[in-house]
Amino acid sequence: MLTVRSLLLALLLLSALAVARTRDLLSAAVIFAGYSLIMATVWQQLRAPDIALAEAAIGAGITSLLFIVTVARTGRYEK
Amino acid sequence: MDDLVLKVVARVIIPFIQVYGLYVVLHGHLSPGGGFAGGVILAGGFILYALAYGRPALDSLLPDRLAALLESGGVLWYTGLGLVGLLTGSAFLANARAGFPLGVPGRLFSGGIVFLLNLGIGLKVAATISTLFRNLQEEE
Amino acid sequence: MVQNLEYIAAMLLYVTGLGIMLFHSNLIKKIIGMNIMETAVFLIFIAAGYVRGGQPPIALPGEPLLLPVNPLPQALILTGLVVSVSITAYALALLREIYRHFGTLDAAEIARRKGELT
Amino acid sequence: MTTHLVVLPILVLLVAALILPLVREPRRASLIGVSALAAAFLLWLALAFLVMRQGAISYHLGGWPPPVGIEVIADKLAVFFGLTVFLVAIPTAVFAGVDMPAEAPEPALSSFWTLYLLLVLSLLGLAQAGDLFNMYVFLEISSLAACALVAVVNRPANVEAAFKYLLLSTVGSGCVLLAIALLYMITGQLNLAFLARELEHQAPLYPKNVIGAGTFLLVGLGVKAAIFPLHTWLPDAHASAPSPASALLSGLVVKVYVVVMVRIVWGTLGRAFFTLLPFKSVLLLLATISIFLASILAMAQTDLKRMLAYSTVAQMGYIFLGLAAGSRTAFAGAILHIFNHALLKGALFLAAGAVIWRTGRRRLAELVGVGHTCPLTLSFFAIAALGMVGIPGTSGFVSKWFLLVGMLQQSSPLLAWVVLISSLLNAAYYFPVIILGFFGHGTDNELRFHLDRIPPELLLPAGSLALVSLFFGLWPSFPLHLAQDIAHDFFL
Repeated sequence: MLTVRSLLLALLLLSALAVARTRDLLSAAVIFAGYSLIMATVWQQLRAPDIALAEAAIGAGITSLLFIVTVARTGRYEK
Repeated sequence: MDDLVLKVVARVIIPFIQVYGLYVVLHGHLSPGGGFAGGVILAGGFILYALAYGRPALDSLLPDRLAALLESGGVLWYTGLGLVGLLTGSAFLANARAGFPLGVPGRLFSGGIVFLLNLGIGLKVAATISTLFRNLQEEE
Repeated sequence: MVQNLEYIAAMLLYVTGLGIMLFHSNLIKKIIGMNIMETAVFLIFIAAGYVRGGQPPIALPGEPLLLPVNPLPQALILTGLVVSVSITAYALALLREIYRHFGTLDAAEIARRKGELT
Repeated sequence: MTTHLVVLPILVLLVAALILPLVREPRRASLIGVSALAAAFLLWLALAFLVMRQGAISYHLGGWPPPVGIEVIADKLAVFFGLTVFLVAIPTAVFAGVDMPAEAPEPALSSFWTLYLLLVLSLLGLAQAGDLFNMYVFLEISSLAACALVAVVNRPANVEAAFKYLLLSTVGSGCVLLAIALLYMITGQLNLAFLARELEHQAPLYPKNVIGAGTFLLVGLGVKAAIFPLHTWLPDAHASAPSPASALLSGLVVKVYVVVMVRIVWGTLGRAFFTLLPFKSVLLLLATISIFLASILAMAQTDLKRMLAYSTVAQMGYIFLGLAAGSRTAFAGAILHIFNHALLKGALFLAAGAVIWRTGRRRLAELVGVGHTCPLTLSFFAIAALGMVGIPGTSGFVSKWFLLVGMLQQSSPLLAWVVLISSLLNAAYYFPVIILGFFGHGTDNELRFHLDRIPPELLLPAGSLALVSLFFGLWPSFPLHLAQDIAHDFFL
């Protein structure tokens, strides 16, 4: 139990750092989708299924989609 | 955006997405989820439709005017249900006290007002998220 | 200790998000940073309502809830999630207009071009 | 039935705001907007009457009592701020009905009215919220609606300012939410009354949580209320927004966060909080810097609305100064200043908007001699500006007088000097506009004196705000007594 949770939290941190590192905005958006998915699992671990469902639908689904649509219209690389 | 694989897969998947979204909306008072999460899933189906079949297809399915109507109507429905409680002499958003039947716990038609509220929210959220996507994707 | 794990992770995430917001001049990155920061706050809140070995706060007929986790923070955070997606969507819509007007999403570059405008 | 009055004004505005997106015709939209505001105002007056007669009313949403249910309260603070909101929002709405079509393209108009009503209802909701949950929801509605109002006009400066505002105010909301989380962690309550009761026992046990909550609360609300190091978004946003939106943002929106701060910090966190961390001293310091820095920057501005925006930062400084000075008189003065500054700044922005509508100019250098083209408008501007400076007989004088007396009672002459010197600074940037406007010779040769060719829908709102503030300067007893009652309830 403890290992699962610490692993998930470590993954969360890693993906946040990966978002900070990458200069490719499209991959930043995709990593952020992964981040949201891990977050949804963490919510599930914390016995918050409502939020887990919403996070999976919103964070991993809609928000990432909106990011990708915007990146597609404005240019892919950070200067 | 003229990909046969995408179109076929979308045609198979979209009904499942919509049914799941409706399930989450309608079972909001029984299981995890509710109007908001379910509405987003419903909108996900619409967005996939737009991605596979193009914007005009979505526009004919869900015209701007209808989306605006659903957006306002969903919340007006919510407020109206709340006002029922107020008019029956209880408080705003009162449930059983305002005379809504609570039904048998665990059944689909139970929980009184909550079921109806979720329905309004689900429709509103589905319309709003689709509109958001459309506005962002809009060609100039 | 078990609960502290979440708090520590949330704090680190908060700092990471803030760092992305402050040190990246690309506006899309700033919005992603903002989102990370918000989820960190949510994590703290939910962890505060968590009970060790608790059950989800959903009552099923015939099964009494022995030890539910606190549902109040979950309701608040669900609202927060809704708010954060609307803010993100609105910010992205603004970004589109910014790109249309300035032709770039780089904060420093925008500041320079705004200086030229006036 | 009468207790439903607590939620009815908000509901009326909500329903109107939801119907408005379906209305295509701009004239009808403005008519619906103004009449919804008027109806809500009448309901609010009835509520105010009720509260004045029988004291605070608590309303439980859905009939669920707190701590589980959502509590909406109508006490004197809520009623006082609500009256301020309506007194500014209704004239501004009338003004917007004519001014907005000139500033924004057609499709933006219906969303303008929806946002306007949402903003007003979120202000009422914030003033009435009885628990942190509700407060957070309305906090987010207000900041989103305010940002959207700035960007309703799609010009480069507007979009950029709105983005900056949105980013900063989201960080602010995040900080407030973090503060709520820290308080919730030790008390397990979100309802303000229950939280206050619980905190008395818990605060000594968990001082770090309380200190953290206070810091994040100060930062979060400080961003939104534009206190010194966190004010950078305000001049851009308030100067670029369309004039009616500027009046609303500068007059009301920044102040609602002061009301929230009074309710949370003074009303809930209480004495334990002030002993645990130097909240008041920090607030005093930041407020003093705010006042001086913003006044000096206001003098350096070349744009009329930008100057007014900087003046707002300075005036917010007075309010925080009065709250933190540690004297009940100064506290009442600060509360009164919320009311007075809302009316005055509303009048100033509307008058400025009318001048811009008529002449199309907003740079101070081009506005020399504008008193020849718009004498009435500039007179209203002058009345409100005199109130800002605090000339005796104007409403600004009353609140500054109470601030001053409070500081002297507290035997802190240094703070009294802050108020006095900064008033001179105010004069230094307001007077040149008026004097050059009336007596300067403009670039064009329109020296012939004639009355303003401005439609009454633009002239009357600015005039009524200026004259109402003048009235409350000469007969201040009503708002003053209300402010003193609030100080009696909340001062610590």
